[in-house]
Parts: sequence; C-alpha cells; structure tokens
Amino acid sequence: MEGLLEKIAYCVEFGKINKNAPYPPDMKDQDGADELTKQAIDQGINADEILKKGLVTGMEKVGIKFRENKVFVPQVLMSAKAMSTAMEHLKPFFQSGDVKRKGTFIIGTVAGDLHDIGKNLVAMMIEGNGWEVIDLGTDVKSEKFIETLRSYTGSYIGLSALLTTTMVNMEKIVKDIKSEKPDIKILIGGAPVNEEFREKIGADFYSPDPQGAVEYLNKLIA
Amino acid sequence: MEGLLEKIAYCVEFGKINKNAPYPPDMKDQDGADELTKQAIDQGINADEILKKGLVTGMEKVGIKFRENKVFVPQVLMSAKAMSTAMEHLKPFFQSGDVKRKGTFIIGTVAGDLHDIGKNLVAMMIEGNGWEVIDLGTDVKSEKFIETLRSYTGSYIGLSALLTTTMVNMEKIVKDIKSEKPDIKILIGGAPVNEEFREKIGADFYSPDPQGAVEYLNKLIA
Amino acid sequence: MKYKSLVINSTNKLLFGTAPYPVTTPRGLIIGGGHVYPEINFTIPPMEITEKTIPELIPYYKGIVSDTLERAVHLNSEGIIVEFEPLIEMTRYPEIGVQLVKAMNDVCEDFFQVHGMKSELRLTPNDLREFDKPPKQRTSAYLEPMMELFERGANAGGDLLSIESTGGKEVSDDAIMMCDIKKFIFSQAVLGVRDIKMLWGKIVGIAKKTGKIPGGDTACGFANTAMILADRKYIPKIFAAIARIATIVRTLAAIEEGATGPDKDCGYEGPFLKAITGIPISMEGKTAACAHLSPVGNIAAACADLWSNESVQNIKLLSGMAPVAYLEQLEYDTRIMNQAIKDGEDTWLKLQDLFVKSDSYHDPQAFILAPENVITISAEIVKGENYVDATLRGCKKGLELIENAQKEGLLKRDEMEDTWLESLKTELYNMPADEEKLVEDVLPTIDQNKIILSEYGL
Amino acid sequence: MKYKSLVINSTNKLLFGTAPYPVTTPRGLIIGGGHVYPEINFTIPPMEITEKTIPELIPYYKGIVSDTLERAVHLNSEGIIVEFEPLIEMTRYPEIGVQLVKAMNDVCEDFFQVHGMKSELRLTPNDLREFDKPPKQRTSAYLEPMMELFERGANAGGDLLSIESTGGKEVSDDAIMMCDIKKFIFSQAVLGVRDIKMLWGKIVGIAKKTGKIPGGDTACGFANTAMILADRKYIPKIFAAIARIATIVRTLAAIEEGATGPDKDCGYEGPFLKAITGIPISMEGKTAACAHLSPVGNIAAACADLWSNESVQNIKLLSGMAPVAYLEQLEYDTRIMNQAIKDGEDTWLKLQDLFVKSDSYHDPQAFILAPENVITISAEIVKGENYVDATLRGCKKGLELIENAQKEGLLKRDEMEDTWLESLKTELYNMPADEEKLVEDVLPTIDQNKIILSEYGL
Ligand code: B12
Ligand code: B12
Repeated sequence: MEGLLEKIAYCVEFGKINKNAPYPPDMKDQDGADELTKQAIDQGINADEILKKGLVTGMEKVGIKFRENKVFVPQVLMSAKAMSTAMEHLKPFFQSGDVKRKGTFIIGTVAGDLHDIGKNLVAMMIEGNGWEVIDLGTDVKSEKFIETLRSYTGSYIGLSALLTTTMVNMEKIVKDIKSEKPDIKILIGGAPVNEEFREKIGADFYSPDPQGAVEYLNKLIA
Repeated sequence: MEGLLEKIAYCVEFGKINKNAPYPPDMKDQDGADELTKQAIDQGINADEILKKGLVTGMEKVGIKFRENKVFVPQVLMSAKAMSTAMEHLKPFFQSGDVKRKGTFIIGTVAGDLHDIGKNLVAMMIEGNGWEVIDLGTDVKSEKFIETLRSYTGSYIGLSALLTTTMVNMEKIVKDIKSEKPDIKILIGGAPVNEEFREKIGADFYSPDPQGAVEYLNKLIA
Repeated sequence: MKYKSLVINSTNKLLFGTAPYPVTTPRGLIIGGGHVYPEINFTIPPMEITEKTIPELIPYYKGIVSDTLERAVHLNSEGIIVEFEPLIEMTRYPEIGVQLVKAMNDVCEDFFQVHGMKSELRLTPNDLREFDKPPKQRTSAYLEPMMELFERGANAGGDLLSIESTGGKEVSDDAIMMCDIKKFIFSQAVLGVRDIKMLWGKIVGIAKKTGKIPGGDTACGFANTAMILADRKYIPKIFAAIARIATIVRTLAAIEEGATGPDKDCGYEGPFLKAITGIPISMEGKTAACAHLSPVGNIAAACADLWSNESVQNIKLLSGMAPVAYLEQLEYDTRIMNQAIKDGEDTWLKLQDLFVKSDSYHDPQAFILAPENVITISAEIVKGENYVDATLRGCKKGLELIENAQKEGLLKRDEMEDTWLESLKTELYNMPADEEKLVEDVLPTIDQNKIILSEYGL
Repeated sequence: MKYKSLVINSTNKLLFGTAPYPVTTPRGLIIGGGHVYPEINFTIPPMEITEKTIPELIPYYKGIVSDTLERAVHLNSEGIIVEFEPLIEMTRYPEIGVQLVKAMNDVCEDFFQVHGMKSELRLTPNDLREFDKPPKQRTSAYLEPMMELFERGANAGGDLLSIESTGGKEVSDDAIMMCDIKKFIFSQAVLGVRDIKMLWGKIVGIAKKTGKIPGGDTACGFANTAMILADRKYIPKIFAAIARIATIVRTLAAIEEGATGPDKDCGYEGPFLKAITGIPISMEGKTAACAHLSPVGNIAAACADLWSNESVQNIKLLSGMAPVAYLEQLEYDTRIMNQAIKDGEDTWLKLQDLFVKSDSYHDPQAFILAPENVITISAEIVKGENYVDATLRGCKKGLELIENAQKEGLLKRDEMEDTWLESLKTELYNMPADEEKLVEDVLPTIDQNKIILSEYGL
C-alpha cells in the first residue's frame, strides 16, 4: 500500500498523467496518476490517504523544486494536470464527505485588470496544496466576489492586480467585501502591490509569491 | 517723492547696499538703499510706503527675476542685505506700530537634520516679501517651535527636511504643534517631501519651492 | 508575405541611428536619419480617472511633460519623443485621452516656440478588446472608443500612432506557460497576423486622414511576457528566445499594412523589422530597468533609432521625479551613441560592437539580437512562403545558431535548459509549414470557450 | 604637500578600470586592476531607527543586499561593491550600525560561498560633528561613536572604510551661496585639509589595526552642493566648476595620510586624485540620476574603477525594488566598459573618448573632467608650495582652460555667466597664495559664532 501511494506521489511530482501521456519521456507506457489512483481506490485505500500521501505530497515535492528553481512552470502544470486527472476518481468521496479539502480559496484579478498569469500560478499552487480553488478569472468586481462568498461560506479570498490604476479597485473590493463579511481573510498580490499598500487598504495578507500565500493559508487552518 | 521710492526699490533690486559697497560695479559711489531710505524718512515719507513701495517692491522684482532664472542667488542675497540694512532705519516705526510686517513666519530644519540651504532660501524669500522671519536653524525639536510660538502668537510655521529619516521627525513635530495649537498653519518642504506626505502627516501646505510658500502665505492674510 | 528580400543585408548597415527609410516628424525630428533620440514614457501612481477628474489630470500630465522637457533643454537635447500610453479609462472614455493629448501637446509646442526644443507625442491607445470574454477581435464594441482616441487624439497632437495589439493572446498565454511552441506559433503567425492586418488597416487609414505617422506595433504581450517569465526562471530562456523570433511576422504585418515606423518600444522584434523593411525602430534596454529587468540591456541599443525607458511611475526619487531622472539617463545614453555617429563609421561600428559583445554571450535572448544573427534569421524569414513557413524558418534558424554557439562554448549554457533545446527542436521539425495544416493540428488542443475563431476570419 | 609630481602624466594612461596602485579586497576584487565593478548604494524609506528596531532593520537590510546580489548572479557579474551609508542614528548608536554591517556581510559571504559571487561592503559612517553648534571638529564627543562604528564595523565585515567628512562646512555653505571663491578656498585648503589630516590619521590607524582598506573621502558636501545649486540655476556653473577644483587638495590630504582608494563615490575630484596619486577611484554619473541630476553623466565614467549609483531608496518600481533595477543598470554600464578593456587599448581609448566628448563641451563642470584637462590641472596643483598655493594654481588653470575653450567656441557659453567668469578671475588673481595671509584676509569676514578656529588648530 505504501508503495502505491508513493508511486502516485511520484507520478504527480513528475507530471505523469496517465499511461498514454507521452510526458515524461522516461516513463513511457507506465501507469500514470490516473490509473494508479483508481487502483488505490479499488484496493480500498482510504481516499483521504490517497489525497494527502499521494497527490498532495507529489505536488508539494514539485512545489519545492519550483521554489528552488529546479523545475519550470510547464513541469508544475503537468503535475497539476496529473493531480486533477486523479482527483476525478476521488470526487465521490468528496461528495460523501469522506474526504475534505483544506478549505476553499476564491481568487480573481480585480476589476479593470486583465493580467492573469501571476494569479493563475497562485491558484495552481494553492490548489495543488489541497485546497479547493474557485477562479473567477480577470476583471472581477466586488459583487462577483460577494456572491461567490455566499455559496462558499467560510472561504478565503485572493485578489491580484498588476496595474497601478486597478489598485484603486482592489481597495474598493476589499472594503466592499469587508463591509459585507468583516471576518473574511483577504490575501492580495501582484507586481505593484506591497506590504504598505496592504496595510493601507486593510487586507489581511500580502505575499510577493504563491509560496507565501500557501504558507499563510495553511497557518490559518492549523 | 515717487522718484525716491523708486530709487530705493532699484537699489534693493540690484543689491546696492550703501554708497561704499563695491557691488554692483556700475553703481559705484552712488547712494545705496541705506542712504536713500534715511533720506526718505527725513523727507517725511510714510514709513509704510517706504517699506511697501520701496523695499518690498525691490525684493519682489528680484524675486521674479530669480524665479525666472535671470539672476543667481548671490544677487538675491545682496538684495536681501540691501533691504535689511535699510530696514534698520525703519525699526523705530515698527516699534511704534506705525508700520507692520505682513505677519511672522517661524522656520527651521527638523530634528536630526542639518541641511539648511533650502530652508535659508525659503526664509530669505519670505522675509523679502515683507514678513518677519524667525529662523530657528537646523536640528530643531518640537519644544523649540512651540516655545517660539508662545512668544509670537498668530504666526505661521515652516518645516524643512532633506533626509527621509527625518521626515518621521517632521511628522512628529506637526502632531506636537497641532495638539498644542490646532489652528496654526504649518508649511513643509524639502527634497523628499511631497503632497502625499503632507496629506498623510496633516500639515497644511507643501511647496517644492519658496515661491509657492510666499504665495500661500500672502493668500492666507489676503 | 510582401517582403521577399531584406532591405538591409549587410551587418555593418544595420546600425543604431540610421534607417533606410527615416521618418520626419512635424517638429523636425528625423528618426533614423543619423541621430538617436530618447523616448520617455511614464505612468501615474494610483489615481482616480473619470471624466470628472480631467481637471486634476491635466495639470498633472502637463507637469510631467514640462518637467521632462525642461530637463531636456537643460541638457541641450536635440529632441525627444514623449510617449503617452494611456491608462485603460483614458481609451475607454476617449474624451479623457484626447484632452490629455491636447494638454501635453500644448506643452510640447510651448517648448518648441520658446526654446526650440523639438519634441513629439506618440499616442498608444490601449487594446480594449480583451475585456470581452472571449474577445471579439473584429466585432467588439470596444473598437469604437479605441479608434475614436486614435483619430481625435491624432488631431489633438498625437503625431505618432501606435498600439500594443493583443490578437492571439487567448492562445499565447497558455502556450507560453506550457512552453508549447507550436501553439505559440499558431497564436502569432495565424491569429496575430490576421488580427494585425485588420487593425492596422484601420490605423493606417486614420493616419492618412489626419496626416499623422503610423508608427507600429509590438509583440510586448507575447515575447516580453515570455522574457519576464524566463527572467524569473519560470520558463526556459531558450523558449523565450525562440518565442521572440516567432513574433516577428505579426509585427511585420503592420508594416505591410502601411506602418512606417518608428515601431513601439516594448518589444525586441525591432531589429528584424529594420533589416527586413528598413523602417526606423524604437528600442529599450538597460534604461528601462525601471519597467522590467532584462537580459538585453546593451544589445538592445545596437540598432535603435529611439531609445526608451518603457515606463516609469511618476514617483519621487532622491533627485526629483522619476520621469525626469530617466529622461536624463536616456539622454546620456544617446549622447554616446550620437557622438559615435559623429565620429564616423569606424567608431559607430565599434560602439555597436561593444553593445553587442557585452551582452550576446550571456543569454540566448540577447544572442539572437546580435546584428549578424538578426540578418541571418531575417534572411530565412523572407524566404517563407507564408507567415507560418516564415516563422518556422526563422525559429529553426535561431535555434540552430543558438545550438552552435553553445556547442562552440561561446554562448553560456544552462544545464537545466538542455532538454528543452532538444524538445523545441523536435517540435519545430515536426510542425506543418502551412497555415491550414497548422490550424487543423492545433484547433483540437485549444479551449474553444476562450476564443472565437470567426473573429479572426477562420 | 607630499605629492610633487604626477603618478599618471599621460592622457592615455588615465583610463577607467586601471590604476597604478590597484586595491585587492578580501573576496578577491582587484579594484583598478583592469575591470570596472558596479558599486551599489541604497537607503531606506522613512522608518524608525533605534536599538529596539534592530530586529526589523536586519531582515530589511539583508533583503536588499540579497535581492541585489541575486540579480548580480543572474547577470553573471564579476563582482560588486555594496556601500553601506548608515543613517545618522546608526552611527550615533554604533551598535545598530555594527549589527547591520554584520548582517549584510553574512549575506555577501553566503553568496560568495554558494555562487562564487564576489562582493564587498564599503562602510561609510556619518560625520556627526556638525550636530554640535558650532561644530567641535577635534574635541567633539561625537567622534567617539564615529570611531567606534569604524572599528567595530570593520571587524564585523566592513572591508572598505570611507567617510564624507565635513570639515570647513561652517564656512563653505555661505561661500557657495555668495559665490565667494576666496572664502571657499579658505574652507577647503585651510580648514578642510587640516580637518582631514586629523580625521584620516585616526581612520587609517583603525584600518591598520583591523586589517581593512582605508578607502577615501569625498568633497560631496562642498562641490556637489555647488553642483546641485548650479543645476537649479541658483549659482553660476562656472563657479561650481572652479569650486570643484578647489576641493581637490582636501580629499588628497586623506591619501597623504594613508588612504589607498577606492575613494568615496559622490565627488568628482577622483580623476585628479588618480592622476596625482595613482589610487583607484569610485565615480558616479548618469546612473546616479536617482540621487541627483548632473552635467557629467558620461564623462564621470572616463576614469572610473568603481561605477556607482550614489543612492536610491528601496522603493518599488514597476520592475521590482529600485536597488535591484539600479544594480542592473550599473552592471550593463560596466559591461560595456569591461568589454572595451578586453578589446584592447584602441577600443578602450575610443570608448573613453566617447564618454568625454559627449559631455565635455556642454558644461564647464564636465569640461574640467576631460582627462587632458585633469592632467593639466593636476600638474599645476602639484607645483603648489602649500595647499593654498596648489589650490589657487589649480583653480587659475581651470579657469584659463574654460575661458579658452569658450573663446574658441568649443565649450558652450552661458551669457548670464560671463560677468561671473570675469569676477572669479579678478578674485583668484588677487588672493594670497599663502595660508597665513589667506587666514588673515578671510577671518574678519566670517561669522565667528559659527566656527571654533582652535578646532582646526588655528
Ligand atoms: C505580461 C504582461 C501583460 C500581458 C498580460 C498577459 C496576461 N494574461 O496576464 C498583456 C500584454 C496583455 C498586458 C497588457 C497590459 N499591460 Co501589462 N504587463 C505584462 C508584464 C510584462 C508581465 C506581467 C506578468 O505576467 N508577470 C509574471 C507574473 C508571474 O508575475 P505577477 O503577475 O507579478 O505575479 C506574481 C506575484 O505578483 C504574485 N501574485 C500575483 N497575484 C497574486 C495574488 C495573490 C493573492 C498573491 C498572494 C500573490 C500574487 O505571485 C505571482 C507569481 O510569483 C508586466 C511587466 C512587469 N514588469 O510586471 C506588464 C505591466 C504590468 N503591464 C502594464 C501595462 C501598462 C499594460 C497595459 C495597460 C498596456 C497597454 N498600453 O495596453 C495593458 C493592460 C491590460 C489590462 N487592462 O489589464 C504595465 C503596468 C504599468 C502600471 N502603472 O500599472 C506593466 C508594469 C508594464 C510596464 N512596465 O509598463 N500586459
Ligand atoms: C548639500 C547636501 C548636503 C550638505 C548639506 C549642506 C547644508 N548646509 O545644507 C552636507 C554635505 C552637509 C550633507 C550631509 C548629509 N547628507 Co546631504 N545632501 C545634499 C544635497 C547634495 C543637496 C541638498 C541641497 O542643498 N539642495 C539645494 C536646496 C536649494 O534644495 P532643497 O533643500 O530641496 O530646498 C528647496 C526645496 O526643497 C524647498 N524647500 C526646502 N525646505 C522647505 C521648507 C518649506 C516650508 C518650503 C515651503 C519649501 C522648502 O525650497 C528650496 C529651494 O527651492 C542632497 C542631494 C539632493 N539631490 O538633494 C543630499 C542629500 C539630501 N543628503 C543625503 C545624505 C544621506 C546626507 C548625509 C546623511 C550624508 C552622510 N552619509 O553623512 C548627511 C546628513 C547630515 C544631516 N544630519 O543632515 C541624501 C539623503 C538620502 C535620504 N534617504 O535621506 C541626499 C538626497 C543625497 C543622496 N542622494 O544620497 N548633505
């Protein structure tokens, strides 16, 4: 059993989605995260274990390599794809409540702003860490965030802004959300944003990179 | 009579202090602001007129040339010297209350900061415009300003700071003065200071140059 | 493809400050006529932008331009370009943009009258079409305000017209993140080219009507995105280098439609465009470090006719406001270049050589910008039967040059990237060189929710 | 005066990147040994600085240094100098300064171990003596914390020791504002020299004791003050140029006491010091436009061994933090210089010539920095019988060169300044060349409340 979870973690770490996937070349024709996860479930391994010891562990490993600049984004994306493919098999267990994600994180690029590369990376890293991520895309207004919050109570919010002009909108969105739900934790980021600005607009956390956000969120639920 | 005041203004404008002064070379051996002011008083010309139509007018003219980069600082300094020499003759009229300056302006470079070139220029231009200026020098703490304010009630304050680190002290001084005398108008300046910072610390006016300060002060008493 | 051969085909003719087809501006700058001018660009710190705040915005923008021009006068500058890259709202509500153009142009005219200072406004409206999701490249209602700003802005004093257009971005972003060169080429040589032709047809029309200069476009949103990601070690530099080459044809298409240069600063396809078409170009390098770091700080100057800082916020530095400080830096940079031009061909070439050699062996992205390589790659591109073929040829040639230079130990190698060189090669050599086939190949792999193909005439 | 002749007396030996007496640092930089290194300098935005805030200051400073060194590694830099110019409190309470030096040096050592990146800290304590009013140059209680920071800071990793000393400032400020060259020379050649000898005696002693490098001083507080005022058109440029020459002997006096170079960046007396003594020098030009604008953006590089940005606040630009952006700019600047050095004497001289010619005819302050003029003026200076005589000779020669160049139509003239040239000449030619007589002449004209003469041994 240990062996199987380790294999799943390995497939996620190296982005082996399924048997047919050509990538990575040196794992050609071997089972991928997809097949192995199914096998694990069939063998009656606890779904929560599969998630944590298999998938999340694999993502954590690639995450560390990414932080240390030992792999590139496409490699992390392949890992994320391997993970999400495998997750399909775990869906029923989430629905039944046997397995829970760490929590829900709602993220979007603020109104007026279309830059999303950074936001996508943040979303990916948080998702890979075992969180449910709701990505609202770009150019997102207060209402949309608040509306989504209603469906996902108790979740956390992430805002991204790359234009100095849309920082004003970020401020507005933070105020709007806080006046609706004062206890919600709001994380912010994007190139022009900094700690000083966070303080000014009353958001809860700023990080220049995805790692910081992951660590903060994990600490919140610890 | 008109002629005499005009001559005084001319001497101030061109920095002719007195008969003996070698500067400017082309006015060698002519009467200077010193002699002419004495003559004007002797002729019974109203002291207030001498001040406004003579001295201040001269300084205003050189002030305009300075703003337009048509003369250098040493020339303005010579004008200021000519004016202050002439002022000696007006002293009794100030004491008797026959003549009044526009008001009193207290200026200093804030605690921790020794840069004073900019502050000196501001002081000089305001003085030349008919204000009484109390220059507290450099490295000035709140107490000193407040103490001075007690002796000169109804005056205005100017603070200068050139170091980003002493901007913190500027903030403190503004707070201290305002909590003692909420209605006092405080002007601030110096290279790292800007409008945003002024707003933040609750000072009343920021100007990047002496001219702005002069205009603001004159507007206040208008 | 209109261009079948190079306008400049010898390395020692591909030089900064000179272009076969110089562009003369209304106030008398001759861009590409033997002098490199600074192009100053700035943006504003967070501020409310609505029609109501116009009265506050005008003095603010006027202040920046007049401080900058004052410094230019102080330094005896022979002329500068001031780029106005509006913020979104200023294009969305063209009235704002137009009024700012007018206000800034008044300042320029004033300095021209009083000091003889020659300056010229470049107007670069935003490409708003992305705000539709998915974007409607041809039918978007956003095209209207964009074109309104072009036309009214031109009449108000925007003498050079430019844009950073975004056709193909629906596909290119993902392609970059996945380092999928095939998809990336599709985004540029198919989508990009088609979009640019449509858009620049309109812009050139407006330029003709208003008597202004249709400058050019830039692949900033594509190749610079890749460069920035490579800089953070998110993707391999070698991918970013090849992606750069893959953007050339899309920006070239604007020139085929009538753009005359100077192209927009924030891309590095300029040297290739110059070699192929002879237009003058705007480039940015080390002195744009305020806007983004880069591996091409010096080599970017090798063929520049305008030398830009890309963008700096109007914030206070210890010396004064940032745009003034950057104008000063640009002016000093160009002084050396102009002195070299004055000193004659020998010095001119020697200085270029210093720009080139000092950077080109550190990074493949710099390497492909060496004039020699620019000419080699451009010569391959013009052999292309169509835009896809041209792009593929250029990319293959670029990769070959990089590989050889690495093998010879000239160009710095990064071990982490070795496998990427191989996989890029495999992909490039297994790709159709024909638009139809490429489309067929790629379509099934792209998310059809994100793109409307008919908006590209597909 | 110790130096009776020039160490470098031919123009083509007075070059960037090389000095007759190079200085080798602990981590192996050879300053003046054939390579120009960037010197990055930064300061912090408003922040509380007390012994209590040390725990916040340490990670902040470490962060700046490690971001900067990371970029240097990214750019394959061959080494950089990091200057730590403390804020007042950090010298006033040396514990703060020492801890920051230690923290930053740890980062430098780390990068050396992990990446082989050679960096070195320059420690420049503040001259606090001005806080006494009037200053007590020799008996001030402030000398103690200053010397404590020098010694403990050196032991903590401050490998190069420097200061911007302020002896004579009680007189020089007024002299500048009044453009009184006689008084200004008194402040430099009498007060400045005397103060520097006392101060540098101590600093060189500490350097010997701690095994560190006694870098050098700078007349920033004097000649740069004049330059900034001239830049704002507050005083004539020609006065600022002559004032620059008048500062040479005071900074030279530090070398006579044992300073070995590299001198401190923020003055332009460096080239003269190099010609006279052969030490390597640090200079700043266009890429210090973040700290102050200047008329010497390129020419400042002509003889530089270190190339500095003087100072930039650690604020966010669009690209990232300002010190990182400026390190990148400096690195690219020096890449060209180092490439020229590699290419051999011809190219080396040609690049220098571009730096020189591109600036020198715009402004007298630039003109006197042309290597040819530096040598001519320096040769006059070393003929001086004493510091006053030397200074006077230098100033007269400088004025003569300027006047001739203006007459020949080479050097740009500013009509407003013509009368000032004349009056400067008159003053210079009517001044005693002897310390005692000068003191006698000047004393009655200075405000005795502002200065304690015995603190200068007068
Ligand atoms: C790529 C890019 C684009 C692409 C965007 C592609 C895309 N899908 O996102 C395109 C070409 C479309 C584009 C368009 C524009 N852009 Co743009 N763009 C850039 C560029 C070059 C890189 C941005 C990027 O992707 N960086 C890489 C990612 C990974 O970094 P990141 O976004 O900072 O994210 C990281 C962190 O910040 C953090 N993070 C991000 N979000 C969050 C959120 C949370 C919660 C947390 C914890 C962390 C976090 O984690 C991420 C990973 O480490 C920057 C230049 C620069 N130096 O940043 C300019 C830049 C941001 N753009 C700029 C401008 C002006 C524009 C335009 C207005 C141009 C124009 N004239 O039309 C338009 C605006 C469109 C709009 N309305 O948004 C300016 C902004 C200037 C300003 N004052 O605001 C910049 C700075 C360029 C410049 N120097 O002038 N741009
Ligand atoms: C001259 C100068 C000095 C001289 C000061 C001489 C003197 N008597 O003032 C000396 C050499 C002594 C000096 C010392 C130091 N300096 Co100093 N100095 C400068 C310099 C070069 C010019 C300043 C100046 O006089 N400008 C000319 C005047 C006319 O302009 P101004 O002061 O801005 O004033 C104008 C306006 O601001 C306005 N204004 C000014 N005050 C007010 C007030 C009001 C009410 C209003 C309305 C307007 C107004 O009107 C003025 C006229 O237009 C600047 C560089 C620069 N770019 O500014 C550095 C600078 C200010 N100094 C600096 C530093 C670091 C120092 C030292 C700490 C150096 C050291 N390591 O020891 C010490 C600190 C001493 C101390 N405790 O104060 C840094 C500050 C960096 C920072 N983050 O804070 C600067 C920016 C240099 C740099 N680029 O690094 N300095």
